[in-house]
Formats: sequence, structure tokens, C-alpha cells
Amino acid sequence: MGLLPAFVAIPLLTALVLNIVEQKSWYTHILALSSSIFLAVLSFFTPQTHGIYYVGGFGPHIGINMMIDPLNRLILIVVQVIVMLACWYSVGYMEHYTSKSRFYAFVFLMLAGMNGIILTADFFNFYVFMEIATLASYVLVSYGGRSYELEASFKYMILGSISSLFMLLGIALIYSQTAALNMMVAAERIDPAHPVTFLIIVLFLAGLGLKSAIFPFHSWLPDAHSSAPAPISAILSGVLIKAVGIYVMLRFVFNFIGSENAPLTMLAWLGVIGAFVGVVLALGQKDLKRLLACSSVSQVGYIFIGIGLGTPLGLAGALLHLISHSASKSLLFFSAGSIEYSANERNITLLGGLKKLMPWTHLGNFIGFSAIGGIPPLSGFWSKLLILLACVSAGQWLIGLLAALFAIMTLSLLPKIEKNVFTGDIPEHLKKTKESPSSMIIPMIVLSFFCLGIGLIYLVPSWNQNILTSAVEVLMDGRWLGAINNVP
Amino acid sequence: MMVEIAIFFLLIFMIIGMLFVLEIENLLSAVVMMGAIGFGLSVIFLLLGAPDLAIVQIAVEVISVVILIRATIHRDIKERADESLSNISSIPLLVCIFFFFLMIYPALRLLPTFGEPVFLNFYSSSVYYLRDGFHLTGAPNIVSAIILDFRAYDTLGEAIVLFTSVIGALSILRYRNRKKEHNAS
Amino acid sequence: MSGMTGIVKTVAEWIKGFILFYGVYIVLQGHLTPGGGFAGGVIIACSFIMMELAFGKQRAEKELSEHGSHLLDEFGAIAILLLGLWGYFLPQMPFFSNVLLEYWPGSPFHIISAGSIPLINLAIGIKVGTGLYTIFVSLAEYKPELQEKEE
Amino acid sequence: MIYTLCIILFLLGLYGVLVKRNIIKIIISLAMMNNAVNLFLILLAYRSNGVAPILDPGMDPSILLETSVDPLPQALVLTSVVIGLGVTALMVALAIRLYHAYGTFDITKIRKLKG
Repeated sequence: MGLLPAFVAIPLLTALVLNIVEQKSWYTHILALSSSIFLAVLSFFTPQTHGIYYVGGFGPHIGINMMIDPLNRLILIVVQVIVMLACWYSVGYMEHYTSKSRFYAFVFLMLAGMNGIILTADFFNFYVFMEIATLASYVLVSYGGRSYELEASFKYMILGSISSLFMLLGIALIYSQTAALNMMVAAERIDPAHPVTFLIIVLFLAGLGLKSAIFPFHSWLPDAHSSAPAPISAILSGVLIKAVGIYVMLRFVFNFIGSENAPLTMLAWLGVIGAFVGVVLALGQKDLKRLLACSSVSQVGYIFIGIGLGTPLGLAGALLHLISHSASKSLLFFSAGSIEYSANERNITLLGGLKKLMPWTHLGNFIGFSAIGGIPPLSGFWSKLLILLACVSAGQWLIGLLAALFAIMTLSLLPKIEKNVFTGDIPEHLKKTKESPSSMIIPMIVLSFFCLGIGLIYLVPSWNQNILTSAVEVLMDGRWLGAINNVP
Repeated sequence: MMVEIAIFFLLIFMIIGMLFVLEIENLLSAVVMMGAIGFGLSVIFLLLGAPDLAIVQIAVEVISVVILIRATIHRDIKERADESLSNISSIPLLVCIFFFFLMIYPALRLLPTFGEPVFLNFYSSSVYYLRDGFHLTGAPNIVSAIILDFRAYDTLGEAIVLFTSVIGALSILRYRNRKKEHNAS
Repeated sequence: MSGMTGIVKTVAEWIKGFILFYGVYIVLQGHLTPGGGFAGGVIIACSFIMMELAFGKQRAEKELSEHGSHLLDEFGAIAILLLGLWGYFLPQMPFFSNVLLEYWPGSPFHIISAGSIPLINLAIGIKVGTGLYTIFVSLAEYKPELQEKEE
Repeated sequence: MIYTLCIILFLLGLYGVLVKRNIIKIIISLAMMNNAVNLFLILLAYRSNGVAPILDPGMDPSILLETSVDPLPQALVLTSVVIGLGVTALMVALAIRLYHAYGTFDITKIRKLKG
């Protein structure tokens, strides 16, 4: 339990120290890398059971608590690992940008915000850390300073602020009903049938839907995620929308108000529409990073299909897809960033023949698209299979059929990229392109192995039990009634 | 009861001010009106027994108005808020917001009665703070005791938000974003 | 912007000390009376911003340079975090516990009382005051002609 | 009734953010939304004829429980006001850069990204 504050304190301390060191010194990289590796290692040593840490020594009725259980331990590990790889990747990639130490400072502020969100058991504390994470992400989206990046950042910021304020109003309404901010205490006192609770649900689902880019609220995502520097796109698509949006949505729907009171079927159908809209948008894109960002909308839709089914199998599929999408989408953004770094070009119609010039990037890209498209031994296959099985076993065969159809459409992104970017003649202006530096290649290789191996989480029974099933059990336990009495 | 009436009129003033902000053409007037609304809010806080907040609110409002005027408007006072054409697209949104309001109106009527705070009905943290806060922390200002002791973790987060926005503003406004050789290549 | 007229400058010269002193007073008395680190910090920032508005950048730099205020801002944030971590490194004390209250409680209704509350208040006052001033200077003194054009 | 007026203020802010084209007005509207939520929290805290939760020397601490307003929302709003200021400052910084990149504050003319 004592480890929990370290996940907030260490990134904050790193960010504060990084902001005062000299701009061009080599120890910027060393400090950022060592800190992120340390956090990633530390996250594996968190306890596997339920636990609560009393910040300031005040119990659930009085002060702020941090909590850990198998669900947020899983998300915590995913976040630390992806951010660590993104830091590693940035060593090479950020050579083209100025003010590197401040860049890392923002990454660590964002990490601290995400860790705070994941670990907190207090509504207002959640709001504060959400603001840290999202403010840092607004700045990072505009980090390149080009006019379209500023524009994307501003639009992202408007919608992000609206969603934050929705949630703040929701928190105020929760306080008006329960006089408590602790999630467990409030869950005990809130009356799900009360009309005010309905208003709270509307406000929270709208706010969290905006943050996680579910279908009607997805318009900001392609702009924001494609404008950011590549490692930041990987963090935003890979973990930020999951930590801020989907994880909190899971907690809110299943543990706070109870799945029987939430419009789960609506979530599933919004997921279906999102999966369709995302993949259609992606097929029409010419900009490589924008294509990946649109495909994120589609994959988030799959996660919401799993959540919306509300069955243990569906939730296991949603969680597995969350992990798998984190790995594969980060890998794809890394490889897109590698192409942008070396060829200085993102438009796929102007690229071509990079297979020979950039073999490692091609490999990473190939594995990433195969994983996201669901080619059998790779991660995306198992997670989508689980979601399809869950659809069938829940009797929602129409959703299952549509999900399978959109999965095939996602797969067609692979030949499109292969044809336009990696095969064919090399255009004149790309003749001198070289492979990216090894600091950018190695994270891609690591993520490729993750993409290959994530299916094992489901296939190895003991891992399945420890990682997926125990996390799903947290959600299937339902509302936190009486949880406060069982606190050790 | 007097307080309630005073707050009612101040709120009406704020709503009229907000309409004024939305519809006026001159940006400078809009920003000054925002300052006036903030002042009204500060008076409401004072009436509602929150002097800490009244001080913070008025100081923050001064700073926001100064920032908005000095940093943005003085650069281009000739630009008027050109809002003539957006009326057609704004009507569906207005209808949506109105229906949203109608939808939530029944819920608003079920909120706790004004003047009877909900914390008295439960064993809530506020009861604890009021009863034992002074003994436990030694700070007579209970709000200070909450933000700096019981919920000091929130205060850390809040300081970090401000820190993020400081270095965010510095890094958004830096003059070189990318290195030269990259632009040339 | 070089500054405003002579009347404004004279008045600003007179009242800057009062505003600053009032801000510091509010910070230090934060745990006893209404106010505290946020309110006092914002008022401190107001006094520097007034100098900047009345006299222009050169004069304000003499009072508190942009770099100096940025460092102080940093210092305030680190101080809050370290005050929180203080308890974390002691045995049997959690993160963000009021460690000083155990060893040096002080007497109620005096400035030195309530353990580490005045210290956190001071750190927040420094942080908020200098942070807002830094934001203001960087916003107001931004010169678009120095901005490098994109390719 | 008072809660309703407060929510109307919130919705007016929302309307301004979604409909207005001038960046400065959008920023002001967001600040107003934040103000409305803050006011809502403080309205929840009020007790009829309540006093501020601050002890004077010589007062018995137990009297606060009988007379004082709810201190917790005040603490929350204190945090939320400063967060709102931070967001506003960051938005103004972005607005300045946007203005010099596009030469206008009109959001409908700031449109290089498609779709």
C-alpha cells in the first residue's frame, strides 16, 4: 500500500526537476528515462489485492484515499509501460524540436495526472488530476507550434474544458445527494432511482464520452491525436483516453451507480456506430497519422461494445482489447513517427517503396496493422474474438455481426498502407531516406513483441485468472455497497 | 430571507450580464462585463458566508480581466466580434440546450432546499471538520484547515495545475518550436 | 509598451508597497482569518502586474525578473511537494500528514501554530504569486515578429 | 429557484462556447461556466443565517457545528477557481499564438484541418 503515493510523487518530482535543468544537457534524457523505467518496474510490485492508502492518515469519511485493486493495477501497469517506451522513443524523435527538458516535464505531468486518476478514490481529487493530465496534453498537442497544431490544440481544449466542467457539475450534484466525495461512501448513500442521479449519469456519461471519444463526441480526436508529436500521439491514443475516459467510465458505471442503472445497451450501440464511423473515416484519409487517429475512434468503439454487453466475457474482451489497442496503436504511431522523422512526409500518396530503406519501421508497421486488424496469432485477434464471443453468448447477434464486418474493414487498412507506403517505386525526394536511429527502433521492437504476446494473457490460464478475471471480478462485484466496512 | 432575495437579484444581474457579454459587438465591453459578473459572484460568496472565496474570486477576476485586455485585446482593438451570420446554425443548438434544460428541470426541483445544507443529514466529513477540525489542526479557519491539512493532496494537485499552465504558457509562446536543419531538409 | 502617464506612475509607486504588504499579510494570516495562500498569492501577483502595467517591462524586471519569478514558482511547487513527502519518509506517518503538528504545535490563534499549515500557505503564496506574474509577463510581452515562421 | 438560475447561467455559458465565433467570447463563456459550477457548490453549502466557518479567539469550537455553513464546498471551490484561472491563462496563450498564425479571432476562419 505504501507504494501508491510514489506513483504521483515521483513523476511530479521528475517534472519539477526537469523544468529547471539546462535545456540542452544530456542528463535530461537520462533523468527522464531512468525515472520512467523506475516507475514501470515499480508498478509490477504493487499489491495484487484490494488495498486503500489513507492520504494524510484520514479515513474514507474524512480525507482523501488512494486505492488499488486488480482493475486499476492492470491499467496502471499499461500506462507506465507505454509512457516508458514513449520516453525512450522521444530520445531520438524529439531531436527535431526545441526545449526538450520541458517536453519531458509535460510528459511526466501527464503521467502524474493519469496515475492520480487511476489511483484515487475521491471524486474531487479525480477532477483535479484530470485537469493536470489534460492541461499537459493540450500543451503537448501544440508542441510543434505549426498553425494547424495550434488549431487542433485549441479545439481539443474547448471540448476538453466543457467535458471537465460537466463532470465538475456532476460531482457537485453527487455532493448534493450524499454529502460525500469518497467514491465508496457516495456509492453507499446515493439512490439510483432518484431523478438527480439520472442527471448525474447524463453529465458523467457526456463528460467521459467526450474524453474517451465515443461516437457522437469523436470529432476532436483525429485533429488532436494527429497533430501531436509521435510519442505524444502514442501516449494520447494509447493510454490517455483509456485512463481518463474508459477506466473512469468502467468505475462509474459498474462500481458507482451499478450496471443495471446505466444505459448499457446505448453504450454498446454507440460503440458499434463509433467502430463503423472510425473505420470509414480512416479508409478515406491520406495523412498517415490522421488515419491512425481515426482508427482509434473505431477501436474505442470495440471497447465500448464489450463494456455495453456488461457480461464477464464482454468485459474481459473490453479489457483485453484495451491492452491490445494500447500496444498496437502505440506501435503504429511510433512507426508513423519514424517515417515522418526520416522522410519528413506524412501524406501516403507521396510516399512509396520504403520497405527497403526502412526495414525495421516496415516490420513494426506491418505487425501493428496486423494486430489491429486481427490477424490470428496477434493481440487484436484474441480481443476481438472475445468480444464477438461475448456478443453471441449475450444473444446480441446483430452487434456481433456488425463488429465482425467492421473488423474485416479494419483489416483492409493493412494492404492500403503496404501498397502506398512500403512497396512500389521510391519517389525522387525520398531517395536519401535512412532508417531512424536505434533509440526509436528498439521501443518499436519491444512493442512488436507485446503485440505478439498479449494473446497469451488470455490463453495461459493462470495469467488469465490473475490479470483478466480478477479485474473483471472487481467490476462484476457491482456497486460498492459495504465496501467501506471491508477496508483492511 | 433577505439573503435569498439579494442573491436572487444578483443572479438576475449576472444572467443579464451574461446575455450582454454574448450579444455585444465590442470585445472590450464584453471583457469588462465579465469583470462585473465576477464582482457580483464575489458579493454572493460574501453573502453566503464564504469570505475566503470572496477575496480569491475578486482577485482572480481582476487578474483574468487584466490578462484578457492586456494580452489580447490591446493588440487588435479594431477587430469587432463579427457575429452576424451564425444565427441560423445557432437555432438548433439553442433548441437542444432548451430541451436539455426542460429535461433536467424536474431534477433541479428535487435538490436539497436552499438554506438546509445536506451535510447535516449524514455523518459527513463536514461535520467532522467543524467539530474536530480546530482541535486536530490548531487552525481557527476551518477552510484553511481543510485545504491545507485534511485535503492537502488536492492542494498539491491544484498547485501543479497552475504550474502546468505557467510552463504551458511559456512553452506555447516560445519563439522557436523546431530546429532549423529539420525545416531545411 | 513603455508605461502610462505620470499620474499613474506616481500612484503606482506609492501603493505598490501597500498591495504587496497586504498580500503577504493575507498569506501569513491565512489559517487565522479569511484569506490564505491563494488569495494572498493573487494579490502579490497583482502588485507586480501593476508595476509592469504602469512602468513597462524594464522597471518591472528590476523588481522581479521573469527568470527569477519562474524559479520562485518552481521553488513553491517543489516546497509543497516536499512538505507532503516529509511525512512519507518518516516511519508511521502517511503522505501529506501534518508532521510539524506533532513536534511543534505552537499556540492557537498565533501565526506560528497549526503545524505545517502556515508553511504550505507560504509556499502556495509564493507559487501562486510568482506563477501568475510569470504567465502575465510572458503573455503581455509576447512579440509575434520574433516568432520563427513555419516552413 | 436559485439553483435553477444558477443552472441557467451554466447553460448560457455552454451556449456561448458552442455558438460564438470569437475566441475571446469562447474563453469568457468557459470562465462563466466555471463560475456557475462554483456558485452551485457554494449554494449547496449555505445554511440559513449561517456564519463563515472561522473561529474567533475565545469562541467555543463546538458552536461552529450549530451555526456555520458547510466548509467543504468552500475548500473545493477555492481549488476549482484557481484551476479555472490556469485553464483561462493557457487558453489566452493559445489564442495569442492562433491570432498571429491566422490573423483573426474568428474560429470559423481558423480552419486548416479538414473534417
